[in-house]
Amino acid sequence: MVEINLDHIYKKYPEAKDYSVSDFDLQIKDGEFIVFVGPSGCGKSTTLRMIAGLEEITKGDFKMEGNVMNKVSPKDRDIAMVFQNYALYPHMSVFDNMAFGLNIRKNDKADTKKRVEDAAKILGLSELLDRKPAALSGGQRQRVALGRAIVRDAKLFLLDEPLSNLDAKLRVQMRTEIAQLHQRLGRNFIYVTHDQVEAMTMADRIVIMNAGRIQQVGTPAQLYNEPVNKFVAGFIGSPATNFFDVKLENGHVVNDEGIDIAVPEGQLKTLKEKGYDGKEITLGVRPEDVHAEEIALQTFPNAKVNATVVVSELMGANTMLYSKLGNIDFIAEVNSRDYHEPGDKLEMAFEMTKAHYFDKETEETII
Amino acid sequence: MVEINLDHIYKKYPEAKDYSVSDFDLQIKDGEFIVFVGPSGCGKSTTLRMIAGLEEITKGDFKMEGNVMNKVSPKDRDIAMVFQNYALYPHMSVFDNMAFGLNIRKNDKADTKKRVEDAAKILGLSELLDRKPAALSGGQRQRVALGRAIVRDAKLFLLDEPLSNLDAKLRVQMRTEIAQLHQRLGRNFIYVTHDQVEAMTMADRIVIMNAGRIQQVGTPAQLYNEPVNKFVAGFIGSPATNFFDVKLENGHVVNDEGIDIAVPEGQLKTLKEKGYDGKEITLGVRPEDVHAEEIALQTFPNAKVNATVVVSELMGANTMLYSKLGNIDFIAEVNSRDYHEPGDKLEMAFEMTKAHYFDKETEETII
Amino acid sequence: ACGNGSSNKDVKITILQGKVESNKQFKQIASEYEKAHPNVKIEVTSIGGGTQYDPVLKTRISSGNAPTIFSLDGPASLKQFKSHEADLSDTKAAKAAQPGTLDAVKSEGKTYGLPFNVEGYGFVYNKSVFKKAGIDPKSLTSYDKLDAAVKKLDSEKDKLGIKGVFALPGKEAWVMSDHLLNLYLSKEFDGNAQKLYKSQKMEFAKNAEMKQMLDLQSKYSIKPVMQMDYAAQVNQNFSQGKAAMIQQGDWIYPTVDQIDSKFAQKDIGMIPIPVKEQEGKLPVGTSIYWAVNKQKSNTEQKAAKDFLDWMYTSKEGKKNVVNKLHFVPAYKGYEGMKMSDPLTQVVFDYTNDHKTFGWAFPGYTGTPWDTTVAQPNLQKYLSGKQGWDKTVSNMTDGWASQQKSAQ
Amino acid sequence: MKKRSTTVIAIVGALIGLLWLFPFYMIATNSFKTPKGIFASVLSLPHPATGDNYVNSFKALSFVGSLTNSLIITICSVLLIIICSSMAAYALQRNHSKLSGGLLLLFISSMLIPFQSVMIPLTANFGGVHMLNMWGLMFMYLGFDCSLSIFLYQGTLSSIPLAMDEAAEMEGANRWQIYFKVILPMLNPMTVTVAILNIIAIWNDYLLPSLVLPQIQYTIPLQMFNFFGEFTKQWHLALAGITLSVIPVILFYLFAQKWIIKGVTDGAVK
Amino acid sequence: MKNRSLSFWLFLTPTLVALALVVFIPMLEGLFYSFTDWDGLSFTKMVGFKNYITLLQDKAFVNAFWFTVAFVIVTVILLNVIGLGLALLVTQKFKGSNFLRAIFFMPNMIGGLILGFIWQFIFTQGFDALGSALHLSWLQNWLTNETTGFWGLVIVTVWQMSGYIMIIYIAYLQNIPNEVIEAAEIDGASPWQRFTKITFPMIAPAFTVCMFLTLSNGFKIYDQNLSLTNGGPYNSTQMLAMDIVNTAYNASNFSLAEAKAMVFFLIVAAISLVQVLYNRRREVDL
Ligand SMILES: Nc1ncnc2c1ncn2[C@@H]1O[C@H](COP(=O)(O)OP(=O)(O)OP(=O)(O)O)[C@@H](O)[C@H]1O
Ligand SMILES: Nc1ncnc2c1ncn2[C@@H]1O[C@H](COP(=O)(O)OP(=O)(O)OP(=O)(O)O)[C@@H](O)[C@H]1O
Ligand SMILES: [Mg+2]
Ligand SMILES: [Mg+2]
Repeated sequence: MVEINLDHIYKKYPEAKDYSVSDFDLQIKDGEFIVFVGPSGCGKSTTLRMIAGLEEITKGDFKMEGNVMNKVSPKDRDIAMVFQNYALYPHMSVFDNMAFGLNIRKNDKADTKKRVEDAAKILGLSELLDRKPAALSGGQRQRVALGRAIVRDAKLFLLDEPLSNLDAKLRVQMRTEIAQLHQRLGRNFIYVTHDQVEAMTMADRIVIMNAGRIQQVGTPAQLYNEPVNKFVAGFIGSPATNFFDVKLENGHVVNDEGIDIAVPEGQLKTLKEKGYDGKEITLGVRPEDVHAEEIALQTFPNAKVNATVVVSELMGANTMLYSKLGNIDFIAEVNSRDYHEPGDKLEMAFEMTKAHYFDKETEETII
Repeated sequence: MVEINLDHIYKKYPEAKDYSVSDFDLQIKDGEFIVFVGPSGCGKSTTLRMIAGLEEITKGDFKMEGNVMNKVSPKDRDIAMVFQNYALYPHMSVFDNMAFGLNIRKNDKADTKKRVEDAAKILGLSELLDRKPAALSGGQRQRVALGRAIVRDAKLFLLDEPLSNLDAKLRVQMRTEIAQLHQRLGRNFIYVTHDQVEAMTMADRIVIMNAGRIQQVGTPAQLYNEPVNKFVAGFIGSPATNFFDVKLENGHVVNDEGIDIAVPEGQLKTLKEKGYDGKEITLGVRPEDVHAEEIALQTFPNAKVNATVVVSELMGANTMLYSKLGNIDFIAEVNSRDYHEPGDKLEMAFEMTKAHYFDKETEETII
Repeated sequence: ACGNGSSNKDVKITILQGKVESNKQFKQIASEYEKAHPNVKIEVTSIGGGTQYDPVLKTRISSGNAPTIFSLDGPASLKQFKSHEADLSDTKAAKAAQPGTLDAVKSEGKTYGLPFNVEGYGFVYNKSVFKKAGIDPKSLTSYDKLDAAVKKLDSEKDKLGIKGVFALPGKEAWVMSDHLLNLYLSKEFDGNAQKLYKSQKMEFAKNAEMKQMLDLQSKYSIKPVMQMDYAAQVNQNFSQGKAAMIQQGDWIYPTVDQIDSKFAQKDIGMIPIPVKEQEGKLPVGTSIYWAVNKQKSNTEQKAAKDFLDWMYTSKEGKKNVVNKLHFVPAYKGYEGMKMSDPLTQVVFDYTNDHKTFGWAFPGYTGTPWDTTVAQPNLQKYLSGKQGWDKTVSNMTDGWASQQKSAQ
Repeated sequence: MKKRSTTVIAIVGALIGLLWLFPFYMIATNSFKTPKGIFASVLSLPHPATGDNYVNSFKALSFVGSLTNSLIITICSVLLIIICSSMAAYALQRNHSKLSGGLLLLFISSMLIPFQSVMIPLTANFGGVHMLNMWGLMFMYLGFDCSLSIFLYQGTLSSIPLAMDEAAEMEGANRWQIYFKVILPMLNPMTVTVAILNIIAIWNDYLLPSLVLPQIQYTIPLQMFNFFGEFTKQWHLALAGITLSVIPVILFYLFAQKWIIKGVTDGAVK
Repeated sequence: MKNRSLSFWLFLTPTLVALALVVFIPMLEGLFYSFTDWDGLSFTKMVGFKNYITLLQDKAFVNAFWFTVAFVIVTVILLNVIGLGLALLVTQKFKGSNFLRAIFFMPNMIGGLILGFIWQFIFTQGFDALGSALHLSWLQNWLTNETTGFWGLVIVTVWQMSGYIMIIYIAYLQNIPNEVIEAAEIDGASPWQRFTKITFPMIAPAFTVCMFLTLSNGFKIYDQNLSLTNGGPYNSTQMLAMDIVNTAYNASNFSLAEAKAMVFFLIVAAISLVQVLYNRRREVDL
């Protein structure tokens, strides 16, 4: 149960030209479940590895319970970690891989056995305890890597995409197990994932990174509803937010591709106050806020556009309509009952109360 | 452009007790895009590796264009492959990794350069062409592995979870690129994924496997709408289908946990014809077919249950309600507008026309 | 004198020899000969250092790369290479050889080897030490006189600036097993190695005398004797004036010269080791011989013999033997020549005065007895591991059993 | 804390290093002494110091010629050994059969045969086909030294993932290409090690070349042994000669050492 | 690679041919000669097992055998411990580690014969001086008896060969994937635990090789034996190889020497190969 401070941390690899992590500043509270998200190569693993003590911190301090830990060796940090590339011990059986950390700590043999077997059951590895990693499937290896961490009771758990190679069903199951583990132990968890569902459902707070810098830190709902900039808005939610370059004119946002939509009162006021009247801005609308049902068209009569469906993807309850508005591509996520064929031309309505506006230069959120 | 036959293929690893793949029988048509799905460890990679010629086929024949290929060495099969574990050449730069296959084939240098650079652009690796794999992030490595395959023009492409370590946005992008590549080249693709969206959107046909055996082969819609057994129904769709053990009595399915729902006419007739009247059966209802909106409750008055919300997960447009019906857990995916707090007790309605019924013993689909 | 009869045809002869020290000189002599005889090419190869010569010769022979002229060291190797040894009886050199020098290489009336040279050994002493102590080395003609002198030298060690009277190289077993032992065996076999080699029995009657001499050297030697090797004895101790005398032969001259040439030229001499009934006589003998390969073509053999004749009997050749090779000649016709250094001069003088006796020990060098019986037993005695009687009986019994099994 | 432990390690290392260096101190200092100086006191510093030994030794060794011979023989033999034995090791390691296990044992057991017991038949056979020269010698080195190299390579190959072969094979590379372009480069650290071990063995070898080489192809050690007569060992020249001849090897070693690096397979597989 | 495939054999051909021509055929000839009265040049008759019977009764051979066995046991242990220790030392990150690596290896760059001479001086003069300065009598009179001769040989061998063993260990140590070490650090393993549980098992092939090398070289050692003690005093430090060589050269009994060599080969091969087979079982493929 520790408080963790990352004070303006920088990392530059000797081989790299640029900083891989810059000015990373984060306070983690006792027992918090933090999720790192961000595009591939943005510095998530690097940050995790610095916390673990596997990479040297180029600049800045990493503190646990107020003590600077930069020079403390990994083994003394009491951290459990799932490596992105597993890093299993090739010469040990699955059992020994998972038991290693406990054996090192001279944990009672019987207890170790029990813990490993319990974990193996959860992970569906009970049959495979005697195998060497080389004789496992990709997902099985990943589960061993995960098992190695969850049998331990460390101060801090670092999990680097621990479920990426598992099937959906198992992933949901594991998600629950990890959440329960977190609750039971009350330790700090830092979790890296590319799966938005995982991020949204597991995180107390999400840290969203881009190109080595933190973009926003907040609860899932905050990130979803109040993205601080276009990057966050575009990253959170899948499919991504649709962006339209528009001009604010006469209380409408308009462009040459066919958008001419009334801006709701409250938003308009803010935009005008901030001096965007008559200026170019970026409008962001999430696919799930684009509607095609009759009832929605009626509800939002001032926010209609004429679109052409290019591809239509049935995804169970919902259908993705990959559509075109003039020359702009955008996506609408509609109820599958509203099925539309590719080529269909139809009216769609934007739910403008949920829309966001971004400065075109700085890409910061205006509203 | 080839036709591929997998004739009752079996695989047993020397170290393993059981067959890892059993009786795998599949005909792939010219230019088809096949997706393999199935739980971790079910034999997807093994099958791929047998097709590639990297694992010996224990029993059965693998044919391309009618010729048995079992003994043909991998290099003569003209197959491009993305390995699940990447298998990058650690001593070569990213560029050389991607150019290797072309250089081996004595492809024109200039053309190779162009192809690699094009691929790198698509993959967002242009800046990293001089790096060695060790200095890349996990996702970047995976993109190199993918790049190595897509620069080539092979008869058959095997892609083993090529996007698992990429962020959602990039994944969507890559998906499109792969689909376009498939269209452009018209080659056969076999694609392994755990991502249901990928499977649903990319596949001409999906092969769903479990424990080394094919469960069902069909188009995405077939698998979704007409699963042949409980496994398929439970596997396709995320979250998974909810299953309820019930008894068919007086045209209703009932159980002790509070289910008492009328079976629609057509279904009832079939069930009775097949002799399930008064028998125990399994009812399967997808989360997206569980509704909580007023209008739905009105539409399906005979299919209502009283549930308690345990956890409620906001996921953008929809919300998952992890709920309890008596002692049975189930999930409902409802519109986010119908938000419910954990602890709320409410009525929900099952859209029975979309429900499935399974034999309790064989787990085969009845309807 | 020059080779004839083959002057119209080019011929190449190869020489393989085991005296590395003289490698350079032989090459010079060979090229001198080539100049005078343009149709003859000579290639000299020398084997030495850490490798034994015999196996190299054997491999050269068995790989079809046999030399025309090769060196031999005594009856044992004479026997081994029998099939390759041409009869040299009719060479000028053989005819000119000093009496006795061919004994070891004669069999069935034929001569198979020509001696390189003769060598002699005794006590090589430090003139100035003896002078300072007031002892005339020439007077040490009996064991008792030697014993008294040694005790005197020992008592004045510090004054004389020496660390010990002797420097006995216990590590170099051959100093005992070959040279020292020879003093007390030679008579038994008339100084004839061939005779020893063929003898079934070894009496070793004078062993008590040998013990006396060995004990004396050991007792008054720089210590520890078992650690001392040739370099320690000659280079480190004697040449640096730390020992009054050492049991060695004229061959150490180049070594001493290399360390301190002034000392070598001015300050060293050699006296015979006093042995009863042989007082005043120096053991002189030959340790190495030339042989000509009879499996080579006649022309090549002829050219080889011509070269050897030229080397030992021509005027230029003789000069080289004495001045370049620093050999004490084993041949007649060198009378009146001056040897190049004081030690060889001593040997030459004794030879000319016929105050010598022969070497019997080449009769057992090259037999297993030398390395597996004589040397270890003497070393055991020297280091106090074994009594003298046992040592002697081991040696004589060992000889008998070896000779028996060799039949 | 980490700082301190590395300092301790460095000091311990330096102390052991001194112990290791002491004999070299003796070689180096004595090579500058006169013959008398050497035996007066081997342990002291040269007094007076002289460079003559080097000049004389350089001449006596015919240094330029014998260095050239040594270089040709060593480099060619080592290249031959590296290529052939890494190939063989690759074949053996990637084939899991009784046969390859047996072959490996055959190679390994050949290392146990005392050289002296094959020496005469060997030279006789090679002499019979007129191969007692540099080229024959190189081939003999291949025969004698390939086993150790195979053994060394074989152990390292197991840490190069099979996935590397598979990936290259999928891209259409044949065995030779896989070996040469993918596997061999990843063996670099071991190749350097094998090269070092073989170079020093061949560079210093005396017995075999003395049996095989004709005089014009004499190597440095062969020339060097002219300094070692039965009685007169010319240590002053020998020590200078050793110093001269060891310099190329040390230079090579220092240069090659850089290639023995960590993590050649990092980033290859997940 | 399938062993039925052409490439398998192509890859093996050069070394197999060389091995056969250079080692095995001559050895078989040697084996044949051991049943004759060969003198290195020719033989006159077959003698059956006479040479083998002789060698069993040859005390020198038996002595040499036990002396060698003792030597091998001591050096195998010391060389592997020190060699691995040095390897671990110089693979640490500190200034000068590369330099040290070179120093530890340097003894190998000089042939065994010359080193023998250098070490003689150290034993006879250096040790003596040190012994009298420190009043340690055991430092004096080295190489004058069997015990000091034995340890003298051990010291020289260890001093020379541990650098050799070291660089083999280094080569393998460098091959351990970083990530595995990192994982162990995270699991809380101390440096010693990392060594015993991860590093050492993962360099098992190196251990196999080094055990084999030290074992076989210990049995075959000759140069150091020749130059340091030359088997003396009184042949007490004569080892197997030297006994064989002396039998052949000094005693000119080549056929007996060949017989000894064959027996020697069988004994050493049995020990070493058992060792290799045993160790190989512990190795894993990654
Ligand atoms: N070399 C091997 N030896 C023994 N068993 C193996 C070996 N490789 C894989 N298996 C087993 O074969 C089964 C199928 O493995 P495979 O790699 O094909 O699974 P997969 O479907 O690709 O799984 P994943 O999604 O986890 O990658 C697994 O149960 C695995 O444990
Ligand atoms: N050893 C290295 N040397 C140089 N650059 C590196 C090294 N490791 C990573 N990088 C670079 O640092 C950046 C951040 O890498 P990191 O592994 O932290 O990314 P990530 O966020 O984990 O990405 P992914 O989701 O793909 O795993 C990347 O651009 C990568 O190329
Ligand atoms: Mg990462
Ligand atoms: Mg797989």
